[in-house]
Amino acid sequence: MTLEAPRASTTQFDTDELVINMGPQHPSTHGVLRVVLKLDGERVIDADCVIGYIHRGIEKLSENRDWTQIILLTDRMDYVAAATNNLGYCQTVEKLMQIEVPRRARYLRTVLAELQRIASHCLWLGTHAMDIGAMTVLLYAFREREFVLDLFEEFCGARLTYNSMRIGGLPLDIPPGWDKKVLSFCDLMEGKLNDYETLLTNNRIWLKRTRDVGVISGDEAIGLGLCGPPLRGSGVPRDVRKDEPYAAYDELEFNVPLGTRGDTYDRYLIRMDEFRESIRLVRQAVEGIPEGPIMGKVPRLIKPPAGETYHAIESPKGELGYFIVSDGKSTNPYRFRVRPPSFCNLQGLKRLVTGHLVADVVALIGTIDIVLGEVDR
Amino acid sequence: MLETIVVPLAKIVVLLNAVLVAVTFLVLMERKVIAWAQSRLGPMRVGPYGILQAIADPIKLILKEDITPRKADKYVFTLAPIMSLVPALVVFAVVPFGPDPFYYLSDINVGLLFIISVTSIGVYGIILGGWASNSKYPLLASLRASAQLISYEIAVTMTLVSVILTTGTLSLVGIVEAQREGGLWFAFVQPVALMLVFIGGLAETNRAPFDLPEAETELTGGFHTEYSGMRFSLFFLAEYANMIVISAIVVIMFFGGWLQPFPNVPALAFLGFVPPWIWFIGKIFLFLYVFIWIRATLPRYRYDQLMALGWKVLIPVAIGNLVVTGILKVAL
Amino acid sequence: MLEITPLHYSLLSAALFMIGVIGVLVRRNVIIIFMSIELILNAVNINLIALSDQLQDLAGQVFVVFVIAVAAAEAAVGLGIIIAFYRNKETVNIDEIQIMRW
Amino acid sequence: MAEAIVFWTLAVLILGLGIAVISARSAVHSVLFLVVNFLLVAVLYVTLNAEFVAVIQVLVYAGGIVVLYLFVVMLVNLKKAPERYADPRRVPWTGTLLAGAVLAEVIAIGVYSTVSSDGAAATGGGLGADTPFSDCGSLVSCNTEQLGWVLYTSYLIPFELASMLLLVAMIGAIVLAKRHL
Amino acid sequence: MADETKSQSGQDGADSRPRAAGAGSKVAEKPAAAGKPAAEAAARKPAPKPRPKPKPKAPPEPPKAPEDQAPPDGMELPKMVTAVQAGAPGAVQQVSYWVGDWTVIVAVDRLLDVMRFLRDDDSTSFDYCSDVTAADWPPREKRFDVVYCLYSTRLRHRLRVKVRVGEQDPVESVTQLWPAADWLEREVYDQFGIDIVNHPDLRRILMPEQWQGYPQRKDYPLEGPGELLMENPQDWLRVRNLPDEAGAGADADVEIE
Repeated sequence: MTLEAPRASTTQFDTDELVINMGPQHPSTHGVLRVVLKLDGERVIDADCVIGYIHRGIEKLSENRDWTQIILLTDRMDYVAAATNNLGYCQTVEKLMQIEVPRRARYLRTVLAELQRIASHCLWLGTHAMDIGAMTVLLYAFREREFVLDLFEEFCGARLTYNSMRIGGLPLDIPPGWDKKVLSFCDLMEGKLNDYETLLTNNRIWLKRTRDVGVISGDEAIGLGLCGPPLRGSGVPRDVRKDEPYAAYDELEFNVPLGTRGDTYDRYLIRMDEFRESIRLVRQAVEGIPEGPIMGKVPRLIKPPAGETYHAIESPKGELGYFIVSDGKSTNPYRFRVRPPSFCNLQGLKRLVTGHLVADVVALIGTIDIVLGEVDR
Repeated sequence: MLETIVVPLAKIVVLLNAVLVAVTFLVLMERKVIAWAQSRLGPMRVGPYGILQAIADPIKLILKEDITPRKADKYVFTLAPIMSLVPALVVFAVVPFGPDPFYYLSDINVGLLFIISVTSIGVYGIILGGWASNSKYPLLASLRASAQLISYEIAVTMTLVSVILTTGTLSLVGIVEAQREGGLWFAFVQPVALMLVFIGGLAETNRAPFDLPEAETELTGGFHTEYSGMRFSLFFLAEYANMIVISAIVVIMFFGGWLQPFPNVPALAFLGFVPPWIWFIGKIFLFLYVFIWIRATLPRYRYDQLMALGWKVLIPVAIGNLVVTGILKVAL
Repeated sequence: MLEITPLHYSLLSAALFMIGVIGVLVRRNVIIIFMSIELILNAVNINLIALSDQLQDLAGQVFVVFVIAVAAAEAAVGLGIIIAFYRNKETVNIDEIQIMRW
Repeated sequence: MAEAIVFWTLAVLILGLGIAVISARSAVHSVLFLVVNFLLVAVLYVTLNAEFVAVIQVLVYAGGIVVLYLFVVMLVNLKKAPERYADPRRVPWTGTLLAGAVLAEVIAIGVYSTVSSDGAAATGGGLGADTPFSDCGSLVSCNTEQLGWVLYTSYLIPFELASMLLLVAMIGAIVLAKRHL
Repeated sequence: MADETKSQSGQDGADSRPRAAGAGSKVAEKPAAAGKPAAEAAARKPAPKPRPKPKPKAPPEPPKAPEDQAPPDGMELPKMVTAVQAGAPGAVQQVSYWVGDWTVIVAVDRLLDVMRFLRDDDSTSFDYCSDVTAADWPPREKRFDVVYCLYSTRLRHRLRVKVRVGEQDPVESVTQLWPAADWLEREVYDQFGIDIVNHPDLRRILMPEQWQGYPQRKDYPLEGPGELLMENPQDWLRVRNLPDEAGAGADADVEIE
């Protein structure tokens, strides 16, 4: 498969340009994404993403909720990684209010965030492989994701939208024995990862479908604002956990896997490595959970002083940023803005698919790992 | 009268019913095998271990509303599933299930060519189905499918020629007899040809990893996106009947049809207590199992890669195999 | 009427041939004209096969094989031309295909 | 008797479908009629003991060439009636009359030749006595072998030329149809 | 239609709290509106008829945009800030520091200069545009803050750039510097109606193409009949704020749903 640059203009006589709508009802657009593809034969010459089908106005809505209630709304953005959304929001508010979070809570938050990354990557792996036709991996990955959901359920009672953090700490301490279960899950997951890799990593068809598909250079990826695995796949060492450490990440050891070629296969490998790094992080964090309180000193009425801040964390999808403005008077934010990683990554889709074939479009939608709830908010 | 009309008719009725029932259970088998591969149970609700699912599925399909899109070409839309199913069933006219004339409908001296040519007609069902739906995705899928079928047909035919070269007959019964006389299944004589025919067969039946014509994640449903109810089930039947056909061809050409393993080895003669048709059907189902197993394991090729595989790998290898077979035939 | 002689086959062939000729002359869609030519070739083939059977001479069948080969070549090149032409002029109407260059 | 029934049925169907091919409104329908026509012609070949040619007819014509036609029809899928423009100089019915004249001539020749001679004698240059299939008896039983033998002996050079022709046609078609070589 | 709108204005007047009027409003609003008696509520409605309706939330006094806090005395300006002050003289109007974030406030007409400098200069090297967003402060004459969050993947530092613009002021697009800004600016246009000029493809992004009004503005009506909101929310505003329905100032109940 040679990657030829999109032709500047098709010859004026060309007549078989075909415009097809992929989505919003399409099995592999991962929700209600609609991609208007302009095709020359099977080759994509232009793509336009139409989003907003599940725009719920979460930003506007949040401006009318009090600070604690918003945690619940953040669950609904990236609904496959609700805990990291909670984490990003709570940390932003803590930054605004300059609240010190106890160390135990920070460790637990790290455990939750990394478990969430495993769950989110499981979902990504399953759907991505399914898009490329490997249906068994989907069920395997969902099976393991189920274990993570069980852990979350035991921790906070919910399986999808956890509402699992509070400003200043955590609402609940972990149930007894939970840490053991987490550790045994880590052991299990490591074995299962080898299963996935057996099915995919050296599979010739998988290689053919992903190698050199959607190649993007590091500079271009930075310019396009890609974040998370798509950015690291192009070899840019950018991970918020390392660059601007939060929670307990500065006390834990982990590597940031980087790609070299910036193609779909690299992004796949990176996420597979991130599974392992997450497991490593979870192990370290669980083993290192200190004793102590789980809530910091938080005023009864949460009312940050007037001011604004932008705070980012590394969600499974990439840099999840919150820009929050408080007017210092009311008990709700004056402006609540989310910088959704899926949104910014989806922006790169047009660049990625141009010049590729229709079948690659689904592979590329899969590789950027979007959740439409987060794109549309 | 009895010999010329009643017996063949009775055979046709039995054969058609057997094929159709086999297809429904093949669907169940596929669901079960894939479920086990994916650590699931598969259908469990209808009957013990979901066995009656094989009956429930067709009933559901037949009872469903049969929708014709308003802008579809109505006649062609109805004709397409029939054109797709009929060739798949016609092929069974020459498939020998056993050594005696009792086990087959007819043994014509161009049997293999007959199978090849009749299956090549099946492509019309797919093209016309996609075209008559008057919808973009099915049209794209049907163009893909027909190009795929025609390309792989060349490779398969070319490979089968090398088998014909070994046997010197086009009659299917003759081919099996040749294997009995040679004492070896052709799988051992023509291993390359076996691989080529099997891969080509996967592609010709639109099975994974070549299931592009119905790649639901890319083209939503393939050429039968607009079909529902009875007409859809005809396409469905055709696909699975084609699987059986390809398995039957592979078994006849390379695995000795109804012969037991190593038919001339006296030590294995005790295997003769198994009737020939059981051997034949057993081998067919073994291959169907491999079909399903592959589907559960492999991702899907991309269209251009599939064509490249067909034209740049399979066809050259098939020609090379043919040349080598020819040279060996002359030399030995 | 009940005795089928080669003449019957010749007549069938002639009639099919005429249908093909009419198609070529009457229709304006190039593709259908091509199909009419295929009909003509088939008419010839019927004649050849019938006579081959009658004379017990395989030359007729050999000829049919060649005719089919030629038909395949003709279809490939002819349809290639049609595609190339359609791409440039967006028509397959033979009456609009009248200039030698564009 | 049986032969007559088969022949007349086939003849009527073949001619009817031939007419349908040239008169169908939609080009796709034309192609469909053409396929069925070819299949019936193949059946006619079988009745004439030309099994191999019959199978080749199905394989190459119906399974290959006509699919190509169908492809092209779909590629240039014209929702608008393709025949909207007629060259004013066109006089189709004269052509039809001419074709009728040709048919009449063929009939005349046919009738004349049957009346004047009692069928051409079977003086075929077909199988020499040295073919390995002399035990086959008639053409019926091992038609394919004999045809192969003849093709690869007496007609070897034309056969190879035909393969060259196909190669040239294939390259020509690719050059014509591919936009960006 | 008019009756319906009036009766709904009742409840709405009670708390002119902003509420997301997204695509779902059509369904969500109606049952809520049926509740309260129209007259009572209408009586409490203030009558700010001009378009920039006074801020929504705290009726007694408009929420002044909080000051951008100056860095505490003695705090040294980081190099990136001094560099931009030197590199684009006069463009930086104000430097602000709050909870660890540095912000420069830039004149809107110099925005592109500053941004280009920030991207290209070695001491700043902001090659990554994290976010582009805005905030609406209605009573202010330059009611919008357009905020650019920049990050440098080489030097690993962050800076926010802020411009203040009025409703009609055009803002130069930064897509030529960071292609990443494309969708982000489209969202700013979509949600705030800020005029971004020289943007390659300025269209609605989250809202439907034919949507009227800009949902993230503070004066965007939060409740009302969906059809009217869809067609013209400003009409709805006018209907709701008819002078004869004006009463005493609304109370500042911040009702949480």
